[in-house]
Amino acid sequence: MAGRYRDGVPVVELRGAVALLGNFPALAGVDLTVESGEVVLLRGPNGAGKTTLLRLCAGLVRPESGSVEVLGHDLVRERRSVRRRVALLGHATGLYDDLTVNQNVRFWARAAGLSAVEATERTASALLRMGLSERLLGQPVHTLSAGQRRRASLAALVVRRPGLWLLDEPHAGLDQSGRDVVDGLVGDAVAAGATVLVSSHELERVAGLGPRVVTISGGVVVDDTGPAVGGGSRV
Amino acid sequence: MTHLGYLIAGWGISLVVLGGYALRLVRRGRSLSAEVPEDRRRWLESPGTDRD
Amino acid sequence: MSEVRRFLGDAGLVAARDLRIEFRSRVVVGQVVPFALLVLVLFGFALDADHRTLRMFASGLFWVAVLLSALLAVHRSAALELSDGTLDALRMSGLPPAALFLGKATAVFVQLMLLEVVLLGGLLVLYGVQVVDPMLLLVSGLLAGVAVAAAGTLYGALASGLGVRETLLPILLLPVLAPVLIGATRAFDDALGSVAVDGWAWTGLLAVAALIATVVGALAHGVLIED
Amino acid sequence: MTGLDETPGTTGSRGSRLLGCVALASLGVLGVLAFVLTGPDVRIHPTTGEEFGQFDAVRMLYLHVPMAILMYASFLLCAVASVGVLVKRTPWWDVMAHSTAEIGTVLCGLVLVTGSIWGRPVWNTWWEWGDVRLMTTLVLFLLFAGYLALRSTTSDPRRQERQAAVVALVAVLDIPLVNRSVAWWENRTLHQRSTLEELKIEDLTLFTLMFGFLTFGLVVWWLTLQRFRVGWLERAAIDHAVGSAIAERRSETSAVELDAAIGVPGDPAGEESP
Repeated sequence: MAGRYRDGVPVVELRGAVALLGNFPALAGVDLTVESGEVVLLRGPNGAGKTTLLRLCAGLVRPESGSVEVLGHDLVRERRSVRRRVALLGHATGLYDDLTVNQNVRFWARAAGLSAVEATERTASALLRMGLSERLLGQPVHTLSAGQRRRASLAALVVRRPGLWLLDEPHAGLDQSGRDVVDGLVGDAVAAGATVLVSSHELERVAGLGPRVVTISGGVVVDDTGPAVGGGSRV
Repeated sequence: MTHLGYLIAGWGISLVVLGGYALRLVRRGRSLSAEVPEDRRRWLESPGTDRD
Repeated sequence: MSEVRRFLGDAGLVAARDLRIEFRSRVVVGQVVPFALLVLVLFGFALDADHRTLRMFASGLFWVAVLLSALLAVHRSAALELSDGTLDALRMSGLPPAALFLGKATAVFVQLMLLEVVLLGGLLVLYGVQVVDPMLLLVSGLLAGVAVAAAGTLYGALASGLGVRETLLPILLLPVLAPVLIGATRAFDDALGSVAVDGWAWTGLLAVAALIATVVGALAHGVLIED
Repeated sequence: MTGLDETPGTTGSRGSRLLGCVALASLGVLGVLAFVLTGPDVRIHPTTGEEFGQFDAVRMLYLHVPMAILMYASFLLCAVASVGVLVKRTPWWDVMAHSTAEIGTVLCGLVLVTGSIWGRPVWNTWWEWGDVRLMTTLVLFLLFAGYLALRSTTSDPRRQERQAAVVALVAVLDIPLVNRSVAWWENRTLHQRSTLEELKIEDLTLFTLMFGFLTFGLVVWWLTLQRFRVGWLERAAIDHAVGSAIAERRSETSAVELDAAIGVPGDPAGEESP
């Protein structure tokens, strides 16, 4: 079962969070609260700070100031322990070009601490769920298309059954069937009690995933349609 | 005075290099001080304070 | 006890991955080992190749060739993590950094051993050396290999963690390996009978260097790959 | 000139200027001691009776030996500060580590130069591979040249505080290994006993050496103080720039909030790239 977080305590709580990209203040004071089981759509132009926000929640970026709490971990004090329970899909695939799809996903499963048997079993089911044909599994990743690579990297995250999903523009470069797979993945995650943050600079692509839309611009949250109780998206 | 040439070279190079380095430091200090008027005093802070 | 077994398992997992990548891509076997042999040949040209001088300098030339080749192997190992966001994925995976270090260092070590064996063949054939003390040769070759692999992986991690240009790797790594170069050369001088010196004492120094490099590398790895 | 302790616009302070003057004065006195008051090193050979020794070259030691000792002191300070960086994440230690490393490397270069110049007449070679101290100093110079190369790869020191600390600690850890390997290694070439023991130490030579150490101690202290302040100002300048960038980014956004609030779709004031 996915890490169903204790009710009441929000999965993500940012208060005045500031984070830098080099010397540039990508996040200039973000306030955001996400409850367990929610699907939050992050909207905003390029350079608004969406990617940095996701990386901040994943514990990969050092908060300059403000408070950052994810899954009960205070990321200002210690950033490594939360990572194991979080899945971050970035623009890069996180796959080794020279290894096959199977070898890659299986490595990430074992790296997440699964036993050999568990890893094999979950790798197979994850790759099936991502709609990758049998023929591709034995091929080295560098022979795959961008869309196939995206599905393989998603599979490498599915095997970890994380409590929090952070998807950075997951639909970019995917065909319609690819997009259906991603939407299905979000559905599975919510069904398993996980929390999902999805970012995209085109709202219509993610609109169907969930009611709550948070708009980010200039490194701060400029609009938030509020938790599920709020109305439809306000575009 | 034997080896005078070597002595002048040795002492000369050392003093010139140290002098040049000191000059560079003072000049860099001066240009940086201009950029940061109000924080300047904090360089004498005791080592323990945690400013992070 | 299971904690240690788990840790070694993680290290083995990373080592197996790096070696599998090498097996499939053949970068070290196909490019670095030929480079090492080429260095031996270039030394031959440079020292106008009469057997007596080559035999006298054989161990020094051998280890300079190993060090230069190690730079390429370490750079390749570090570049793996810069390729496509895999460093972030490794940080997210929860693998203990020390296990990550031991795994990558082991993979580099295995490649260096292969390199040393091939280069030794080059010495025997091209330079016509005779091995007087094979055990000393083996032990010092192994220990020096551990020291080079460990120190190399440490600085490789630093380069990939900061994403700095790889031209920084030689200036950081080679001065630290000066004692290893001296020790290994001296040990091989004794093993090849070219200089009357106590090779086993030098092997002791190599062991100390290998131990320090491995311990410091493992402890520092977490710091090095975090930016 | 306000009565303030710091003159605005420079890293100078009353304390540092006093220190600077004292250092310069003692340098002058050292010069007189080293070149005028002390005599050359001339010894009579017990059997052949002819003169031998370093003659006036010995005057170089009043410069070379103090700088060598202070070089090691600087690198040791750098190691301590690097441990401080790894243990406590305060910027003070990082600025101290960087400052002492830079000054240590300058001193190291000068020790190599003066050592080589001094070696030319005494050992009639510019470089004596057999001398343990010279060789150790050379490798030490290369180690910290690497450290400074790493430091110069980025303008923002905060991004690589801990990595640089690891490099400094590995360099310092490597010194005993280098020293031992060079010492064992050079027993194949001629062995050079430490020049200090050879020297016939009468009181004035010893006094000049000690005074030299004191003088260069003051010089290095002044340099470290200035370099620390420059390092601190660099960080303060970056913090200042980041602070104003954050403020500017926030003010720029409030204009956007109005647009978002009244439902104006599309991108705010143009695309910013990070």
